[in-house]
Amino acid sequence: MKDHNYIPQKAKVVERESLSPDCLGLKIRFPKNYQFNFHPGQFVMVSVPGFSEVPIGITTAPDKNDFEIGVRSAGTVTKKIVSLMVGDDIYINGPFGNGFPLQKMKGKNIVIIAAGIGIFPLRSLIRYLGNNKKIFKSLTIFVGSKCPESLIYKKEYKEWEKFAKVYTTVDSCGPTWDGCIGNITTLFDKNKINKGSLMIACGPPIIYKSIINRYVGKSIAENDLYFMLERKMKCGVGKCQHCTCGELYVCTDGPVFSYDQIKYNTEALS
Amino acid sequence: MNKVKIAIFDLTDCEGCELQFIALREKLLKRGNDFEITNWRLANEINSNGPFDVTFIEGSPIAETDIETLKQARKMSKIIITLGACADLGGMQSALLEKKRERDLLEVYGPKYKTNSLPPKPVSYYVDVDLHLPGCPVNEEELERLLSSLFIGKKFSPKNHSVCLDCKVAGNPCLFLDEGFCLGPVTRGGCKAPCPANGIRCFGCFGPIEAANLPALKSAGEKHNSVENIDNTLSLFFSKQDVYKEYKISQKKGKNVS
Amino acid sequence: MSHNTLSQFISKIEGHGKLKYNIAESCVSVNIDEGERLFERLVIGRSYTELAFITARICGVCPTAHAIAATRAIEDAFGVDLNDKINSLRYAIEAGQIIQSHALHLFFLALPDYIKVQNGLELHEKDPGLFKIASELKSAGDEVIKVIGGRAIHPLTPTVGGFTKVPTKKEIEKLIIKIRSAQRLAIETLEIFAGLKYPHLNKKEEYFSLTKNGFVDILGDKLMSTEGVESDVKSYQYVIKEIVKKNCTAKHALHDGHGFIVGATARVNLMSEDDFNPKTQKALKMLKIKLPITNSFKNNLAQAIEILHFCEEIEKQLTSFIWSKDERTKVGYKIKAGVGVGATEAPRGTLFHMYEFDEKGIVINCDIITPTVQNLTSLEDDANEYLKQNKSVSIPRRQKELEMLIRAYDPCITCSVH
Amino acid sequence: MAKVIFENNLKELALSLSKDAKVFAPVKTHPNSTYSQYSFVEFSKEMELVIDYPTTNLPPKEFLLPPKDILFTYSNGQSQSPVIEKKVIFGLSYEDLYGVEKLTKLFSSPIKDDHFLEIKDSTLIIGADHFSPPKSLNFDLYLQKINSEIYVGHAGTKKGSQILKNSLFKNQEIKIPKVSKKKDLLLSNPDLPKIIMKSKDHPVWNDLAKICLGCGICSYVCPLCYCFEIDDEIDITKDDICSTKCRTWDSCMLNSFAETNAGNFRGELSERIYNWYFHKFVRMPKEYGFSGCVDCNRCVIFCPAKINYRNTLMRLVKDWESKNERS
Ligand SMILES: Cc1cc2nc3c(=O)[nH]c(=O)nc-3n(C[C@H](O)[C@H](O)[C@H](O)COP(=O)(O)OP(=O)(O)OC[C@H]3O[C@@H](n4cnc5c(N)ncnc54)[C@H](O)[C@@H]3O)c2cc1C
Ligand code: SF4
Ligand code: SF4
Ligand code: SF4
Repeated sequence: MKDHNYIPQKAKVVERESLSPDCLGLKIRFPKNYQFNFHPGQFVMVSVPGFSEVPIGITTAPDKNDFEIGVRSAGTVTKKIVSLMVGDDIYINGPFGNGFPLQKMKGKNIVIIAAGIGIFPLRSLIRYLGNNKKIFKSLTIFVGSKCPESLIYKKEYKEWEKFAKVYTTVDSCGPTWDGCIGNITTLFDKNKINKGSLMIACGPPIIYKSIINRYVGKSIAENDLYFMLERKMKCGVGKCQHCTCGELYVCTDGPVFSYDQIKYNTEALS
Repeated sequence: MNKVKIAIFDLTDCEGCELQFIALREKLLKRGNDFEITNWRLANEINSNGPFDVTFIEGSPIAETDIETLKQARKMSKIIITLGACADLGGMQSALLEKKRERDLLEVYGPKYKTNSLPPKPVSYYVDVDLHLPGCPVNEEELERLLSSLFIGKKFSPKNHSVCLDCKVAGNPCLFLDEGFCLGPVTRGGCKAPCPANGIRCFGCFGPIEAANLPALKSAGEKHNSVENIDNTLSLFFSKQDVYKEYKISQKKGKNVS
Repeated sequence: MSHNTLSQFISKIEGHGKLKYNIAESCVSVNIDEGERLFERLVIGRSYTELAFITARICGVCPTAHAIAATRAIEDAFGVDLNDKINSLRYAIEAGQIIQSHALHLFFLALPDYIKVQNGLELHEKDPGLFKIASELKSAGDEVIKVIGGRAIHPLTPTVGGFTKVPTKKEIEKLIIKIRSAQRLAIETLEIFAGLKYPHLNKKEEYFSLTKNGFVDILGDKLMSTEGVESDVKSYQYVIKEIVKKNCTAKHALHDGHGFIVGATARVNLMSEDDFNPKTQKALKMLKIKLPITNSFKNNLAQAIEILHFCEEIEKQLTSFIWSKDERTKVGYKIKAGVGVGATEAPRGTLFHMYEFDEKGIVINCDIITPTVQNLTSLEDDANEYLKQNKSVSIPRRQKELEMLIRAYDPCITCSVH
Repeated sequence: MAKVIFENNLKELALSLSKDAKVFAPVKTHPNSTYSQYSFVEFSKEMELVIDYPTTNLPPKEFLLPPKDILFTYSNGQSQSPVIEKKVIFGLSYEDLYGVEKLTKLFSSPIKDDHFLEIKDSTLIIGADHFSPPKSLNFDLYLQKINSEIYVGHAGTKKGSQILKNSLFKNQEIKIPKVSKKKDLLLSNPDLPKIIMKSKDHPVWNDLAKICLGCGICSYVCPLCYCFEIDDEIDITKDDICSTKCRTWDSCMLNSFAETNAGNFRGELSERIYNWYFHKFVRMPKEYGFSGCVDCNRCVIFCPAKINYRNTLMRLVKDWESKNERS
């Protein structure tokens, strides 16, 4: 039983899969009668007893009893999470955050930009759109990564290509890579996008700057451009203050923000 | 499960920090199945030459044998943890100016004396350090936190707040206000503020907090203290720290300007 | 780098020393391998207010002794008179220091040799009862320092003119109860150490201790020896001379060109039977312990005697602290230029601090002589004497017993190189 | 008819309440200190109550949002929330009462913090000051000081009226004066949020960053600073993982506060100082409709650099006004 909002729900790791040298995918299942509903783009607070909690995006669409997460080993807690085995307990609190603007996607050309582990939460959206192909007009996915080995979910590109155009690029590579080389902006140069598209990006803040320079005021409207922000978080419910950007809380107002929401917010896009 | 093999080496220092292990004795005995101390000169009759899973280094490397021990310990250990201010910061002894060491030795030992030692440095000057446990001496509870983290494989990090949090929570009167100076505001906390609790100002033994603002400390302290006294106190534990060196440089520049 | 770099030093003593035993010539020496921290230089140019804090860190085993010696030296220089209340509390914390250090040494460093265990952990496994005595006695010593000094290692409260903070009456009363129950453990400890079989060694030595009005006193003002030397603490430099030895970072102290002994044995030997506290007297009689002690191995026995004696003493001093009429626990003073000498009986013997101050209380000169420096000469002499007197003992046994002898001295090499 | 209690009976009142709960009351704990003489401590009979405290070391949030608070414990695969003990905070000043009121609101919406509210619900709030009782009735009981001897009791809740039945309160005909706190023109300036919002580039932040030590004291002593850290503590003596989820005080003045993989979002002290003001005077007003300051003056008293937020605000307001006049 959950008796106050900081007590997480116990769940189990039912599958685990290495996604890249330092990333792991986990499938998580709650006990039978536990209700867990979420929107694509929301995140959960994940904890293991003895270790603290960390915010982690959900990577699947809300269509099954289980859900998946992808975790990069970055520090204390994430290192522990990636060491979990099938059958281990894992503790989940949430879901938290606003999620993607699904309503606005109706009939639109959608562009998804994922750099590095930014693909984790966006995969939830891709899968959702894959399940609901009728609602949007077209889907373009730009994926960038350091090297071919750290291109996460590449196995699924085939599946995605059934309903989307997928373009990938890597910063550097060995001889076996025959795709595009260069950072993610290289893809912007090579592939024209439709004017009036809805664009959603997740990755390190630096790419947001190039996206703004490139598209705002040209092909994308300010309120059609969405960024996911990443901040330190301790509570997930708008109390601890770690995730604030000016007036906004990444945990409750975000993590998905439209550009016009944050363009004057000096802390959001710093 | 294999027992974690722990080694504890003391270089040149007062050996106070390692006594904190003895202070934890009953608690540690409960975990007898999880670890064994295979090298501890102070407490073991027979000591292994390694390899070790976790090695604590106490003291600052000064004597030739200290540096030997240190390098050999690094080779034989998976994790090196500095135990206390001497290992972590170079200790108070490192406050003496290196270029005056020869003269200092002459003053104490006379002209015929030859030394085999080098000026005191933090351990990290010679070898890579994986974790730091600050303090002079290390705080018992923090050592306990470190060990319990170690046993479950959680990364330990020292506290990030200033001593003032510990101090306020303990309900101590603030000595910065009452007596005009204290290093608490720029010193890493976790110690539980025993010094202010007992009426003496913080000497900074946990080392500087991240982004310690020493010039601001100086201007706040200057009203009731000579800059010389402030510098003296700061030098005790901070002398080998980058913030302190930067502060000294900015001081010099400031003087030249005025 | 040799493979045994990590186990080259004599184990279970404070600090780094190597035993050099030349079997062919049947002689030994102790090499000291401790880096010079140069505390005597570190304090130069610093304010007197920092001295107790800094010098305590010379030694983590007897920091209280250093803090008190430094404080007494400053008080000597400034001409500060303390009241009885302050003196009682000082006495109690210094005695607590002796108990804390002796208990650590006796049970965790020395005793394992006699009962053939490797370390404290094994002691716990093989003889939990004994371990419990050790643990409780140690924690009684810790508690005295914690309650009076603010924490168990590197105490905080001793300051020029008294204490920055004193415990409440309630806290003292609790401490008295704890120290009273420690007395029972101290008696058991004394029984254990009176019953040990010590290796053979018999050598006449000169023993020194601090005294006051002719009695051994850990906060005394006169130096006295078993050979009739008597001198004011202030002129310690005429009685005790430090020499520098080649390749040795610790100095050696001599009196009149020869070695001498300070510490538990010295204090006990300078006391007459009725100088001991009642329970100690009774125990000495009951256990038929003969004084003076002339076998340096039996320094451990002397330490055990002292634990009991000082447990009683602490109770006495704390009681008089509570009942004393004086109000102040810190007296005022004026900073003065001049020289001050402060001494105290540290666990291992007489500890001297000397400072010279300018008119602002800034240190311009400093000299510190630690107990181990005073014992080093005798330690080596004793070791060689042991070899002479124990020719029939097997070589490995001799090697082992030599280490035990060194341990019996409880040298603090850490202190000796400061 | 008013319920009246004499000043020399207040101590007895506090002690009578301590029968069923821990009573925390202001006491002169450090008479020799110039700045930090008073603290709220667990009250017992050998202590002297100081009902007119000028200020205390820590604000009453120390009991509602304790510096280290156990959210729940975990052992043998089970989570368990702690038993919350009953408390009384006795003798809160007018400002501190408002501090408690605002803090409670902060933890009540938009998302409820169940744990905080549980603590608040098991705490009895008893105010004492010479002003007329706050209109919001943010107390269980309020003791209005009429003169140096007499206090009149006002109940804010049922629990409060229960206490008024104590025989220490006498029924007495008495004229209760209307005393209201003077309006704080600086803090109630309606433009304040806007002014601060638009002042990120004002030189004041860099000026402050030159003298601020970044110690965080101003957060710890503020009745309305509530940012926190959460971590698990582990019990070393247990083989099985037995952990305690602890909430501890944090401060946005500390360098690591907004540090992430992607960099430190407030890596400059000037940015952190700006955020401190921004939270109190922009974010909080926007979120809750009130400012994050009740003018208790603690951050001014206890700042080692003697930084006074009022001077900062006044400078900003002045510069804003003169800029607007010009344009
Ligand atoms: C809304 C949201 C969704 C996220 N989704 C995912 C995800 O799907 N997969 C994934 O692998 N990671 C995700 N992260 C990042 C993840 O939360 C951090 O990597 C994690 O908190 C680091 O914690 P730690 O204990 O492992 O590292 P620590 O040992 O605490 O620190 C290691 C490093 O991580 C930084 N850090 C601490 N907290 C955060 C944080 N919240 N965000 C970023 N850096 C941080 C520290 O400053 C330090 O540099 C997400 C973060 C947010 C805010
Ligand atoms: S006494 Fe020192 S540590 Fe304590 S609050 Fe004041 S400045 Fe900080
Ligand atoms: S209390 Fe003062 S010095 Fe400390 S962080 Fe706050 S403003 Fe800066
Ligand atoms: S005066 Fe300072 S401490 Fe008090 S409420 Fe206002 S901001 Fe907080």
